[in-house]
Amino acid sequence: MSSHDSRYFSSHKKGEIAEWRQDLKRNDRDLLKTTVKRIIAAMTVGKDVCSLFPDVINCMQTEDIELKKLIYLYSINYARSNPDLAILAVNTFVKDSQDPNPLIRALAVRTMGCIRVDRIVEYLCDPLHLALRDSDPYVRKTAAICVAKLYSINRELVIDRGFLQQLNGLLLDDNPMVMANSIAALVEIQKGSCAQIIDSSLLSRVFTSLEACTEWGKVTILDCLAAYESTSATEAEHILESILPKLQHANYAVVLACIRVILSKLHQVQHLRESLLQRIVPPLITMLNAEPEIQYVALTSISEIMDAFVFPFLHSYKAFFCKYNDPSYVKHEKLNILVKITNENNVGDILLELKEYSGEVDIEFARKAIRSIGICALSVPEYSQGCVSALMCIIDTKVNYAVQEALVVLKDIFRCYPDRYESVISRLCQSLVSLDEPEAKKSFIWILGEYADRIENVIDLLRTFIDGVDDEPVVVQLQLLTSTVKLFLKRPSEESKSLVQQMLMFATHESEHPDLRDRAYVYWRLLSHGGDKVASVVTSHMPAPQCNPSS
Amino acid sequence: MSTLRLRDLIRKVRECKTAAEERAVIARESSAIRESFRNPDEARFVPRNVAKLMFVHMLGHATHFGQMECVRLTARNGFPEKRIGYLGLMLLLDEDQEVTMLVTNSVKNDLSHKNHYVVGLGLCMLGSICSAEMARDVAGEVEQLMGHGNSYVRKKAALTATRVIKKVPELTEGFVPAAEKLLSDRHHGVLLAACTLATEMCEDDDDVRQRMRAQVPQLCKVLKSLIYAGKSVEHDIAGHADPFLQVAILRLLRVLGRGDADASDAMSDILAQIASNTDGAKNAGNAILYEAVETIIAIEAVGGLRVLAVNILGRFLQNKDNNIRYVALNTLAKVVEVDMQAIQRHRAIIVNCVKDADITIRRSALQLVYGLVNAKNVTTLSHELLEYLEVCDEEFKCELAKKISSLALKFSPSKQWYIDTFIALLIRAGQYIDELECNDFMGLVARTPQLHGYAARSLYRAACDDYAPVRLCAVAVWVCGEYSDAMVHAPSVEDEVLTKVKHNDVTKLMIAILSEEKYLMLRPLVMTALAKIAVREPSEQAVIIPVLAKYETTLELETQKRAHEYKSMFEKMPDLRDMLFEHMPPPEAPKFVAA
Amino acid sequence: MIRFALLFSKQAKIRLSKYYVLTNQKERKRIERDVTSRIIPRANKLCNVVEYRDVKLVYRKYASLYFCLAVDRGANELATLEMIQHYVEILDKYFGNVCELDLVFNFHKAHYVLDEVFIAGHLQETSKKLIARLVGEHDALVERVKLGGPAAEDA
Amino acid sequence: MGRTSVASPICSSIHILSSNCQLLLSRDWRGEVPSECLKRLIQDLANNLENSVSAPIVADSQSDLRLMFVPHNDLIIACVAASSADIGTVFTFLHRLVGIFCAYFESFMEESVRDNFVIIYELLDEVVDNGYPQLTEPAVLGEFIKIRAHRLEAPSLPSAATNTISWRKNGIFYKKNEVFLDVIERCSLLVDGNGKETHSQLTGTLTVRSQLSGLPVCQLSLNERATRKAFDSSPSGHGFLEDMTFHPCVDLATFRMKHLLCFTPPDGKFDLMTYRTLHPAKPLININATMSSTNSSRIEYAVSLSTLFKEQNIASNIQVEIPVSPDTTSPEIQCSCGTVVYDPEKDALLWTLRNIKGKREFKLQAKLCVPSTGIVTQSPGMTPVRVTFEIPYNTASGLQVKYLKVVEKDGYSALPWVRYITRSNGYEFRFRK
Repeated sequence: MSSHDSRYFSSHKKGEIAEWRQDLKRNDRDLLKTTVKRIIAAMTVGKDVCSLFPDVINCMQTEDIELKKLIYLYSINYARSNPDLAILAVNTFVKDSQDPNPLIRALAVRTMGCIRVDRIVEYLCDPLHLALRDSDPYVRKTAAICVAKLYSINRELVIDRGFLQQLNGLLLDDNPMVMANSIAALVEIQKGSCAQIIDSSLLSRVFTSLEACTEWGKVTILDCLAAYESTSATEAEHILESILPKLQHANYAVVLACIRVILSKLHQVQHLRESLLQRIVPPLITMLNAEPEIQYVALTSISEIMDAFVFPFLHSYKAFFCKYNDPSYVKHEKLNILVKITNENNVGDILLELKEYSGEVDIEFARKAIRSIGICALSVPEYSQGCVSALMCIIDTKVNYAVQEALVVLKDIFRCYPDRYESVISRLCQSLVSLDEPEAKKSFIWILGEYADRIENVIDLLRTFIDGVDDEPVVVQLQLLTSTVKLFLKRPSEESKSLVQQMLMFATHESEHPDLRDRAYVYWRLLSHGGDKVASVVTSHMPAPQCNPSS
Repeated sequence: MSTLRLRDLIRKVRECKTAAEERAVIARESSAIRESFRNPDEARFVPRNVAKLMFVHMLGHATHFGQMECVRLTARNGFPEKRIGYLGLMLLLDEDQEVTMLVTNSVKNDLSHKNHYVVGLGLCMLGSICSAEMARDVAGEVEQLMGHGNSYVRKKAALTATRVIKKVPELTEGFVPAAEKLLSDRHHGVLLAACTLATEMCEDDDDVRQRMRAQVPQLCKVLKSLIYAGKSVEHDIAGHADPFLQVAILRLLRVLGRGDADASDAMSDILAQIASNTDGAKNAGNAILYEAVETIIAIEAVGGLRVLAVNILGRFLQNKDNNIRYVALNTLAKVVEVDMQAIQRHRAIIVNCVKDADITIRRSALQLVYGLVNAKNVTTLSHELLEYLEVCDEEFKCELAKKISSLALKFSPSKQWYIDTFIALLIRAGQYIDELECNDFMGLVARTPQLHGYAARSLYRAACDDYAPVRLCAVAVWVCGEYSDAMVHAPSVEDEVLTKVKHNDVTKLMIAILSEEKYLMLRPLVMTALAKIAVREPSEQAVIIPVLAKYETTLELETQKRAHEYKSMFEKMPDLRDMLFEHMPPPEAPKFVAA
Repeated sequence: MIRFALLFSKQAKIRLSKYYVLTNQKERKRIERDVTSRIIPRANKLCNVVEYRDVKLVYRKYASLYFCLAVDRGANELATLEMIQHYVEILDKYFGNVCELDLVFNFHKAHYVLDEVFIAGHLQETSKKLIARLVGEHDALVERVKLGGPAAEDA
Repeated sequence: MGRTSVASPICSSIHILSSNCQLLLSRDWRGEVPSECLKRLIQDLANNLENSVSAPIVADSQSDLRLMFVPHNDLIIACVAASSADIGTVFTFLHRLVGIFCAYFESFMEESVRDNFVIIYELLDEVVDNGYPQLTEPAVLGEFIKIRAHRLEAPSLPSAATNTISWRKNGIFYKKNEVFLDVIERCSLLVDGNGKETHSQLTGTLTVRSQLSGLPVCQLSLNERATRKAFDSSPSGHGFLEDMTFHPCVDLATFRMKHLLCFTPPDGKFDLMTYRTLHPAKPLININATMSSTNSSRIEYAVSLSTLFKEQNIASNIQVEIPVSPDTTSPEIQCSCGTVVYDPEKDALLWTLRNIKGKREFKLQAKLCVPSTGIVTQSPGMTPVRVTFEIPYNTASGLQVKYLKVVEKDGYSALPWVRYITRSNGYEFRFRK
């Protein structure tokens, strides 16, 4: 649009960039610093201040470390778009890498590694060699990481110039941070694989490092130990013995890494399996008191472990009950776990909780709770009666989505326990609200077909659906087809026959859905040629479904 | 209790550093306001409290408890109370609520108020919240006010009427005489309002339109006076006399001229004058030109006028201003049917616009390209669009995929080409192709026996990819299941990539699909396909029947039912099974597809 | 017609919102988030129209403020741009060199002005001078009552 | 937990966003995150927040990258990393990062990010290198990255930055050497609508504030009962401390062998040890709350509170938070003790009682009005009644400190102080059915 817009609401200064360029050229230290700060502020909010590159780089040679840091930061951001100009900065970097102050030496090496311009890399080699041998551990630890940076820009250079050997040497450095960073760098150079960093001979050395190392270093070392294939059961036991105390570390990342090591060695120490698994439970449960994100991590880990071993957690099932103010992702994870942990001893308590959740305002969560009640019924047959009663209570509430969800679940219970709960069907038919979800419709229509001989007004009910079949989604149409055929076979009459014909005609002549047409043609052919075996194929009881709580 | 001034509340909220702090301030203040409302001694604070609630509402917090107070304010006598009361109503109320009943009463009183500003307030509120019920209640008053002695009331009443007839279209008839009268009003605002109302009335009502056509000469006269009369500073924008009014008249003319040669003829002179004399250097001028072009295109214009319009659009298309280019693209899309040649001339520019940096431009260009496609250029254009589909933004893909799909269907030069294009589309944008389109595709394949093998083999190759979209697999499962015999035995066709497939390979693909979590919903489909394969190639039964047996106990109902039925059929009726699963009769071709 | 009008800052703070069609609070929040997040990141040179659901968002940026009108698909976008300018110029005249803070503290007044420019989602008056006079008279009417008695609008 | 062989850098980039998902500050270390990808991730994040899908991880649809975030005040601190990065490490680190910023800026919020972006960049540079966490001890960072220091002279590196004892610097001196130990226990409880306890837990923290010179070694001994479980590897061990974690300064080997906590404390305040018990003590306070509505605009509450702990103990600062509808007016309240106010900020009635002895019972009754033109936002009664309280001079678990000794090579004598307190931490009671 035209420029006269700026007349209104104008508060902005114009031509900042030009102004800053002027300010950078003035020999005023304080002004220089505020200007660079302004430029960085502009950069932070996403404004393009790239055009100032040569002017900013010009100010690089300064004694003021704060200013230096800012300019370094600027150069990291824009060097890649100005590779030619970035060369100008190299001299300063090389000079700074020999500064008496280790902080500045490290800063120079660190920044140079971040610039990722191929042409600068050449100049990095000599300072890096020196830095790796630096007397100050702070510089060495920075240099170790820098080798990994260099490797990602130019791997030949790292191999040719012998940086790998130097890095391997640093694994034995007596400073914990240097050691931790060297390991991290080596792992990265091996494309993130922790295998083969450690061999048997290094083990005792590694244990010492594990003690001395920073907490983040411990995580890396533990991950390497988890990847390490121990040569014997005794060695595995030895490793476990050494790392077990780390389960009590205050840093959750260390604890989790420690658990990973334990799980990776379990197969080698069968006789310790139970007690080891008992050991990892308490720290994981403790994490459920931490920040929600940490809880989430703990819950997903527990859930994964449970796929293999549920027993260690059985006593702690109450820890997975939801608090009303848990974030929804925590609640969902807890539900996943509750479903897995349910057995005949705890199902009563869990069911009460699930019922409580089924009335929550978070509809997604409430639905999942209702679904979980169904899964409980299937996984603990002894308690299925309780679950059915709970579901019937939910249906009595007449809350639309809850009723529909409960219906879906009840259908599965009917299938798994044939001839046990059919008494509720008439009550069910009475309290139904308007169904608007395909899954719920499907379930109800299935019930109509399956129990066609017991439901008084089944023909009327099915007819209402068939009259509106055109607007239903295919999944509902498919079920309607099957149920109508079943109705006809179970209650042959003129009425049911005309319903079947109506449905078959719709599916073969009005619908263009190939799958629905296929099904209809198969039924049609079956009904016309199948003779008396048809009923045994279509209406016979199916085997009870196997339920797998995880799916 | 709450005597905090609006200004102080705003300041307090601005001082909040976090949303939580803001919520707290608002919660406290809202509670104080609620208490104050309940206290009869604080009636004089109600206006300020309502003002605060409007602010609270703008921030997105609950204010429903203030609605009744707004109604009470409008029922008070003073203009200040009414003014803020009505504003509060417009902001805090939505017409669903029972409060609106009470509002109707007080607004009816105000519509007959002696002060025309008060009448204005009532009309303005009705223009903003007016349910069908209210519309019926106030229609008479509004109609009367259109003849009010004060132009301030007339223009407001005319525009409020647009809302009334929108809510209750049957009321349109009653407003016609008043509207006709206003079209000869001298006041610009009233005239503008009258044009707007007339346009709204004519758009959906043939009778009214027919009747209004009598106004064309009058409207042309007004337009002419606007163009040729001397400058009036009051309504001038960038050298154009009241562009808003010009645009409104042009729009009304469009509605009246559409489908009526006489009316069109009567307006063509003035349209030609505007189209050739309006200066397009500024936005205001272009707005007029644009409206004139739209009108020329819509009415029964003579050839010469139409050429003039298309030329203006050609100029627009080359304009540097993106807004102008955008409206040009949009308008050209409307010309497509009548004047394809004119547009083909600009094809290069248009195709380039599909790749513009601005999504708005891209979208309208695409719309236009869609109109450009014909049987001659469909292969090149859809090829280009398919390539673009790979690189374009996610949010754009859906629309693009739909377009390609319908174009391919409409103009396909051969069935083989269509099959290729549709599969290519499924691979690149499977998630955006809707089920009905897939059904049409499968129907078309079914009706083309000579390509059964070809289509099945192409789909088989595509479905073997680990990342094949679900939709693609759904189509592949059905086609490969139904035509596995053709797939294995039918000779290859021209230009086909040679693929040797055995029944066993198809079975393997089906089993692979069963094992993938992401293809869960395809399982029932696979059951039927497996049953068909087992019939087409009986040696496969040894592999397939155990698979059916496995799914006989799955929790998913439809899959279980099919597995169970099919397995029983194989076991209990060996003499019938071939007949049960023989090729399904293809569906009839839908009417709109060329056979 | 205009479905809604929004005025917001670069930080996506809503300064004024007016809906001419029924829209509940939840829906408004969603619209306001969608609209701001679609418009604010757009570069200056791009065109001033964004298609959104079944409407077109026509917007103009003034320094750090955005004015946006959502209009029907068939509306004249260029004329809509002029309407925005029309309203802004009136605001400018009314407040005297308007700035963002004026709108923050006097959002209700911006509404009063808006209601004299648009009604029922349509432009009602093309004369800036007349609108300025009308709003001025309303204000004067309020002032008069204020001096006369206690039942004044003191917001 | 399946991930065993890959240790990725934990972040490619860190971003600080406002609550409406506008980028405030970014630092990219590895150049692996294309800007379109970041845009997509942020857009998805915004959508998730809008639809209250709050999972703390957003996966990119078109690459292997994920965005992980923690909200803090009105900010979102996010990190983008490859999907192979361990989420446990990432979230632990992000929380640590928040901790560092909080330590630096009195409160860490949008404004502090805008005002302090230079310091934040500087900190990020020191805290992460190439995606790996480096120095994350706020105390040590504070030694050489200062907010308003006059920095003409280049600062020198503190020895602690690379020390083996990274948590303590050399040469600390106090005139009066003292060490304070607080044993703080937190109880949580959830009672359902039938009055049945569904969940109950007790966690404890030993918080130390040390004001000691030189490099002292402290020794702390706890009563036998408390520590037994830690050494009993058999699962049926009946010590009451189910799980303990220790500050890195604690020598775990000595603890295993001598059942003694030996440590060289950081200077100032820190958490020495945290623990959790498996079989928590009986409820300390019980609430019985009911809610009934006579018509659509009046709701009545009846709440009774009883203290179940020993009569000689005293609970203090008791506050009962009774959730009410957000558009409540004119509460009429009667209670037998304490004060009650309606707090619109929390949408609750707050019932405050200063000090109460054990084995007592108090009652409250309230009638509230709600407007009849309300939009029903939430069915009332889903949110439980909450109680907060503390009981000083007491641990609910029975844990006791036997002794706390300070040994230093200069041989000064130091005064140890020990305090006990039990607090509520989520004591919740659903309304009775």
